[in-house]
Amino acid sequence: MSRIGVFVCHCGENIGRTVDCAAVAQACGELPGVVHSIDYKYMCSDPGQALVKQAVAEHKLDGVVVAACSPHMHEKTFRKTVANAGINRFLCEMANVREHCSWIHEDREEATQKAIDLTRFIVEKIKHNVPLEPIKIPVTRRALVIGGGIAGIQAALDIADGGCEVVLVEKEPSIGGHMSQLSETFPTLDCSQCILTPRMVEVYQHPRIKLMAYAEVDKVEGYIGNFTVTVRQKARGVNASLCNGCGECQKVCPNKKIASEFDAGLGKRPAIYVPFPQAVPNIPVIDRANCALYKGRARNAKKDACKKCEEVCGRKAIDFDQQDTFLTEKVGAIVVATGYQLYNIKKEQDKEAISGYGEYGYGTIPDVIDGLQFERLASASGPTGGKILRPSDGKEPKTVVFLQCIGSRDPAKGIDYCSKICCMYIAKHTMLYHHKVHGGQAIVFFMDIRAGGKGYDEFTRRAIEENDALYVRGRVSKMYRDGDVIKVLGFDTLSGEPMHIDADMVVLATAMRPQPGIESLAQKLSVSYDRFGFINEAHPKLRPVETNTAGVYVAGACQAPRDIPDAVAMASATASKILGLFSASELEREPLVAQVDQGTCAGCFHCVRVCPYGAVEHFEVKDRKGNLIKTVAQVNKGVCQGCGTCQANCPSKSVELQGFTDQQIFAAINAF
Amino acid sequence: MQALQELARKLLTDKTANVVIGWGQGPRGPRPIFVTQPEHADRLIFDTRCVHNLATYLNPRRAHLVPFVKKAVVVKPCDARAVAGLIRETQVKREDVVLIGMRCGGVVRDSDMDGKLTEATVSPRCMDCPDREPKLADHLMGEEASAPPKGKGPDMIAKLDAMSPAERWEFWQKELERCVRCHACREVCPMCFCDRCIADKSMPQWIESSPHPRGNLSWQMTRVMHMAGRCVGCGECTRACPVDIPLGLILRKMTQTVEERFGYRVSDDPTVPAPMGAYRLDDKQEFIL
Amino acid sequence: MKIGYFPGCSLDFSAKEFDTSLQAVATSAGMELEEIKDWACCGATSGHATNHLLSIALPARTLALAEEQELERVVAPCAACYSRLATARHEMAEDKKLFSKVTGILKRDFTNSVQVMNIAELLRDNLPAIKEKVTHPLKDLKVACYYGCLLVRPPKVTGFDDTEDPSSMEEVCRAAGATPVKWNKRLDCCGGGFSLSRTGSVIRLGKEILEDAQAAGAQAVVVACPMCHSNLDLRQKAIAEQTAKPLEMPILFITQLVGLAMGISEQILGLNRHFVSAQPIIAKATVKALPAAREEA
Amino acid sequence: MSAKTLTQADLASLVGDLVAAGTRVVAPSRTGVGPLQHLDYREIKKADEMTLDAGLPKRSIKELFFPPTEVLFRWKQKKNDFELQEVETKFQKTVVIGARPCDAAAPEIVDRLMNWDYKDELWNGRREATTIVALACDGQDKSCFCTAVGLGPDSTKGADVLLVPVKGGYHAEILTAKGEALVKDFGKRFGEAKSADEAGKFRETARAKVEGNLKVDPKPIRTWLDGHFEDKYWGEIALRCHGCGACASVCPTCHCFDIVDEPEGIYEGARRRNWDTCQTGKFTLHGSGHNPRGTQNMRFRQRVTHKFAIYPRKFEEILCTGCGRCARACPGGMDLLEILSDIGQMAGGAA
Amino acid sequence: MAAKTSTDKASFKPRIAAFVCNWCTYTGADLAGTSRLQMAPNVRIIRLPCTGRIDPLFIIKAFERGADGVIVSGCHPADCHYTSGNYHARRRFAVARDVFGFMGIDPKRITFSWVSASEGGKWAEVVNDTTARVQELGPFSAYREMEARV
Amino acid sequence: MEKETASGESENTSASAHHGHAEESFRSEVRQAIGLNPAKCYQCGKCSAGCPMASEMTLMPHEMIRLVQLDRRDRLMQDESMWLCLTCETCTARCPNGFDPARMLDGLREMSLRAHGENAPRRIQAFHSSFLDQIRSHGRVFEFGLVFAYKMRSGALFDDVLNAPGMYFRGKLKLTPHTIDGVDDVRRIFDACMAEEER
Repeated sequence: MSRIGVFVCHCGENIGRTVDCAAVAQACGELPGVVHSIDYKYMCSDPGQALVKQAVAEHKLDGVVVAACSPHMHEKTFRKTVANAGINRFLCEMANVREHCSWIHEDREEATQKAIDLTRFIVEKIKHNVPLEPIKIPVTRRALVIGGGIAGIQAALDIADGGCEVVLVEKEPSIGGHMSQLSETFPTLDCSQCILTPRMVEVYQHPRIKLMAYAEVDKVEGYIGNFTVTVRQKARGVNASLCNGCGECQKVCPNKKIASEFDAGLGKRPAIYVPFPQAVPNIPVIDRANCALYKGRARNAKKDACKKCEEVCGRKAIDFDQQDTFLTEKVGAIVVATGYQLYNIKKEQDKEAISGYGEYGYGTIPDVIDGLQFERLASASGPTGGKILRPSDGKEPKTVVFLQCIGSRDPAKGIDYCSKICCMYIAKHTMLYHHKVHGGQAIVFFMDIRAGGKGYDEFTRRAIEENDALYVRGRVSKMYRDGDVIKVLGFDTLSGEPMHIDADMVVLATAMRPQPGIESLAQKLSVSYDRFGFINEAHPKLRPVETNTAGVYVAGACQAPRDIPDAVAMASATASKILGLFSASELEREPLVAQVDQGTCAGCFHCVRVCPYGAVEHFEVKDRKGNLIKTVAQVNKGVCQGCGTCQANCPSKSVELQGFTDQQIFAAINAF
Repeated sequence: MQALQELARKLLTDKTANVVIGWGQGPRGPRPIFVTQPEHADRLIFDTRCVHNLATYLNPRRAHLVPFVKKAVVVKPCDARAVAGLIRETQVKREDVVLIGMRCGGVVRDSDMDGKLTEATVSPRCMDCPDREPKLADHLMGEEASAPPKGKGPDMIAKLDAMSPAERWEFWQKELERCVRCHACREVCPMCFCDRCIADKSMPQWIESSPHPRGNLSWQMTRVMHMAGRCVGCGECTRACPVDIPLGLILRKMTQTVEERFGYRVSDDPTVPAPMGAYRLDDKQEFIL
Repeated sequence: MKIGYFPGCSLDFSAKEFDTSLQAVATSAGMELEEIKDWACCGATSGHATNHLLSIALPARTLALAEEQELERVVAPCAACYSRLATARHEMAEDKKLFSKVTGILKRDFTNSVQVMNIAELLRDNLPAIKEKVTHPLKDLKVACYYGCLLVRPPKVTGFDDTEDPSSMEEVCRAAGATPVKWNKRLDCCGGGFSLSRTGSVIRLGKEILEDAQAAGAQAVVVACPMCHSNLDLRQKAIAEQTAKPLEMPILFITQLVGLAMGISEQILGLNRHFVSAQPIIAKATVKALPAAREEA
Repeated sequence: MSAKTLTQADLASLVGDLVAAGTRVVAPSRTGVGPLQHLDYREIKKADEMTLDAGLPKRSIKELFFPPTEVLFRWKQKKNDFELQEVETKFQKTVVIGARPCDAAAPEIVDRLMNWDYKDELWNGRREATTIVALACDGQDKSCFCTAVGLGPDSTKGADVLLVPVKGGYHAEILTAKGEALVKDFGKRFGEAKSADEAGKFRETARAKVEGNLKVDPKPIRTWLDGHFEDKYWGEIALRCHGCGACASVCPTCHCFDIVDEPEGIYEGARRRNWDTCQTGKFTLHGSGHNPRGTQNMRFRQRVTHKFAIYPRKFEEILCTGCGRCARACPGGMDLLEILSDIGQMAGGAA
Repeated sequence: MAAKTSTDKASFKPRIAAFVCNWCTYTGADLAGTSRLQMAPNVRIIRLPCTGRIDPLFIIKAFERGADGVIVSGCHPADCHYTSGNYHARRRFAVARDVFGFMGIDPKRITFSWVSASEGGKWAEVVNDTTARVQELGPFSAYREMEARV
Repeated sequence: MEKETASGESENTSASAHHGHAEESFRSEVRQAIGLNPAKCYQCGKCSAGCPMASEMTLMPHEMIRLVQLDRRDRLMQDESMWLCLTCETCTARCPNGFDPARMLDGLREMSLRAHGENAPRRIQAFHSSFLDQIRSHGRVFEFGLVFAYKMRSGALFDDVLNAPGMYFRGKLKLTPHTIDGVDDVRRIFDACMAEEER
């Protein structure tokens, strides 16, 4: 027979006002198995907890039910209390008679009856609770960072500086990400490359960072503390261990007319290239889609068309036959920092809901560019050497129109959210433009100026007050090319005046979107993502850099639109979380995981199909001689997160989720 | 028929199979027989009275048949769907069975009837069966079959759907009142293969074992839920029910729901994943607030 | 397959040439048009500008009649009629309450199952048949395809072509051998229903449109709506009073253009009914029957 | 004993009289419509609910005395105290009309068991309250074998009154005191017996028809069963058996039961007696996990052996009335006639 | 008779069992509490980790135990704490709802809803609407009377 | 805190009777009547930027929506701008937030007419009523009759006189009306719709 204690809390007046706590204690005292039932003003106070402890000892309780607030509030508190009193903490449960009862009802009789019911459910449930011990898992003190932008760089450096090894995987040939493309950064107008390049070099030289550029995560298995990650090292066509980055190959490459990704399509690069001079690692890759040799091979040409790079390479580093290789890395934690891409106003979009902008010509007007392209125009290392010249004819634009919220805050085009950084960088653009083009007029169409950051609002004000940017509040309805100019049909909602502008160039502050392919990466990692593809954090306020999968963290613009300071702060936060995780050689997990009764399991493996975490495995039951009796399911306790979907789907009910076993729930329903 | 017998003889002679499970003549029409000797292969028959789903005998719970290991089974399309289900759910290894597929244009309601297939005699389960030949089979026999006759009489599902919930309740109470909980429906079902059925679980006992309407309702609703997306529509449960409860109605209703909502129809392709235990992000959810 | 035909009030008379040219083209290309018996006016702007329910119920009656004639699709050549029919269909499909209200008023068995098409959609969907019948391709004729508002807007109602960058009319003109020009005002409004009540606005808008078409090098403007036609053709004289030199821009219904390319007589196409004569450009565009050899190929 | 005549009209009136007198009347009756029609023994309120000419009902009359589930007692818990509530063992007076002889005989056979070491109050209570008016049978179909177990389509065993169809009504043989009482209480419905010959002819015809189905002698069968517990015959014959227990559900003499405590919620509940069958694997499963009847062969052997050897050894009665329901109900095509015939042949060969 | 029914209905207090997930609906109900949103007192919450854990048997058992209505509620699609438990639940209950309905259980007695942790107001609405709906349907005595017939 | 809420609520119920609170506001009336939520408009002005009639309006489309949001019924209903809408749907097609300004103006005009429509320019109103009268009496629009009736109502007797003969000679004006068979059907629809809208 059980020996259960019931403790009913008044929570001052919070519960006591509408619930007759004494009556609840009395009614529960009548239940079979309950040996002690009292009410008290503040159960969570020190004297309240002392009452619980004392009762456990005095009445030899083997179950404690606290009828008080939400378990989300104080379950930990009371479980600690009973543990201190010497019984297993999972023999303590809470009945929620505050949030779910006293606070939402006025009728005292009804509320009291409901409180009795709720407490009775828990009393019956706890009769089937069993002591549980935390699960201990060994930890591999090594982290994987996916993405080598500023967030990934920061996370890698912080973890490595903290003494743990890091594998940094970047899919482009060089780390640096979008930040390396920027001209200056708001609100200080530092040169982006000047502050970023040293950090990139630091990564390259760090003894505890293994940098894998031009590589992608192929497969992720395992669980917190024990991930096994397969990385695909894409074939560069260049032997990285031989190359010394002299750059001769790039000079001799005959095809130099390829639109440069780094210059956002405004500059050109050869078929064998490093994305930009400061690239890390400074090892070129061969762009096989554009290299004459590979194109020839694809056509089954008898002879290789061109081997100029191979001929000129003194170190014999060119390896045309190089293949993709797969490497396996063991890590204990993973940071996702894959960053963003910009909304493309073209009609062909990657998601059904996203439609492009027909009224702006679907990207057919050459002098309509996006923010990153403007960065390249403004950058001293850019295709124009830092001069603002329009792409179509190289003329200096005298009137530049900047449009904010392109894609952003535009549900009709498929994106509802605010991209957060555009207000700031457009203000920066107008300043850069003002400095570089004398007599030029910048006109900004905006909806709201969102400049909530240290020094941010001052920055936008400076753009308006001192740099002559004309801010027009309203959206543009249509743009079209008319001779030499772009007709921009807008409206100033502040004056009620139409604004029909003949612009020389238009810059679109297009929305930030997660990188393409993020969904498949998220699926590999079992982390959830929103309908735009941004990775979901575990809690928007209190667990902003964790994900729903233990051991996987998120930093930067792959979680939501982020500016540099945000991305860096998140990256450092993930590092601190991971270093915390790595501070012990074993980690403890709540034992609320599923368990299979291998005696009754029929081996249909419905559980394997539904498990979101791949935590259920096949297990062969053998007799003493080693003959296979049957194959059944087995739960990997390290991986299981305790959702219980397997149990609901198990036809013979051969799997039980600890803490929510069928016995426990059945008892609670039966007490209804 | 001769081809079937010859094949069975060959399979037994060259030890491809240790037993051929098929139909033979019994006192009340054709019934399952287990041929282990090549010389007995001529006992095998096949006609429209071969109603039994022989896939049931592959179910690993039939302990007395396990020792045969390699079994050859004569299957109609619905039986083949059951074999596929057993393979899909890892109860049977494909390489352990030889499937002798029979083209089928429907069977009569009971093996005891004369074999003439008419609107009045066709088994209800055949009426919406789309398969004329078992694609999973290793050997395909029999003549090209045409679609079975459409059954006569009112469509009971439509009739029940048109009723009010209270009327439906009344209907099923009358039927379930008769249930004696022998669980014959479960025992003959090829897809019921749990070592320990949930209905026999006692800690906790979700489903009351007593044959009162409450326990009976729980049992049937639970059974149908467990068959969701798995029921092959062979109708064995209905045929086995000693008190003639129209269990097939509930299963057919469930099958319709699964098809409407998830576009899934149970097939004899074991590689097609079942609809339950899977999901689509855009599954209809008009019933959820 | 039979296609229901809803001519609408304008085609019934003032834009009779749109009707005759459409009938001629349809017959030639093997499209079977069946007029909806006893159709009534769609209510046009006046309907939906003043009584929403009426603006749904009037087209709903027509759609119900089409259902009674067992037609699955209805073509409404007038863009305004098309818009009203398509909007009514869309709104009733989206709003079950509205649908039941309307069926209550109609007192007819009505399931709202008829599809509504416009002329550009109809011709585009029948391009192979049309191409086959083109005997007199309009080589060297530069045309400006004018969509106006209601053919492609709003997208949730129309949906047969891109709202901001449509191409169906251009495809049809190309099939007729003409060369569509790129221009900017092809989606702008001509002033539509204000032709009588606010002529000044119509003239202002028409001027902008025609000037843009002319600047783009168009020799004619091709329309798919009787209202656009009358606003650009009938009002061109008044527009010209405000321009430096006369515009002399012929306005052709798209069916007339296709009809010309098919070698259908100008009489049947009703080209003589226009205020701005199309004769000069027709003469210029080398209209010649194709050699028989092509048909074999 | 005595004989009477009961016309169709009088039988109908008798039903009315009985109902009016507060007696529960049970008779074969159809429920449901269309394809879902069932013929069962069930309580009727009016004579036209009765269907006497549609053959053997799907289920036997066993459940009138031994329902599929019955409450033995109820309990309530308060704190650590339990309060028990007994069930009623007196039952409403009942007359079964139209029981087939193979059904009527069954309770009398099972009476032996129910009054052997423990006198079952619930069974006996229902037996005492019930008068069985049997109806002679003209033979259902080829699965009937009542004559092979010492009964017949006109057997009077277990019946209080036997009705034999004659023109316009029935020839009624009054067999027991209960039968006499019925005639006495409703004398105006019974006329003078006048069709004994016609009834005799009916009985002869029926008997001849059934006898052709199976001719065996139960005695050598019993001997063979006693000596062939491990015979390979069981392994062959039971291959097709699903172990579903449909046979036991419809059997008039199968009487195994399971006792379960069924809580209603947590603080109260009932102890119940439910039908069980030796055909399922769970029946003999030990708590240890061991099962002495591990395979279907053993379970099926149990069924035959119990009916034709064990029960006769103990009570000198064959636990079978030859109704043939098991053969009709079996989804796997098991057939008791065939098995008895096989054994009969093997027994003959052995002897 | 009619009068009796109406008074019955008026005095009838529905008993409703709610099976909710810990992360969204339970927390949403907590929020309703902290926001002091008054609601009908008829609903008794039973907390589960995820809608994926909710078995249709829970609903059956609740009716057996005298519930007049049942609420099943969890995270909106894409919000599941365990990424996909709610999608599995959605399929499961889509079928269960039809099967239960076919057996005569009025679907109006069962409410399925997505209530996020921030939708305290929606939770109150679900509770009130369900209570009102079940109030209108009257007690589910049919379920309770089943056993009495044995 | 709780006390405030409790007392505030009870006051609210009585207050609403006096001031016509949220329940009866113009914006909720619009929402009710037209089925669009005016709060959806976030005043970006894209509608006004693309409106072909904006240059002739005193209130821009987005301003009209703003006045609804502000419950400024009178200011809106006294202005003729809503009548200048050509219903070309440009605003609706381009609205970034999925609002439907064109439909809203349709609805506002309808509301205005029900309140006697003083803001409707005489010519436009005259055109619409002449047009609908035509449908009502013949089932279709009889263009010559339309022009004639419109000119009588609007007083614009001599505008366009120049074009009439031209139209006639090009066969563009028919002088006799055609009345459809189902004209009674159409009239019934008119009556039902008018009655329904009155409610």
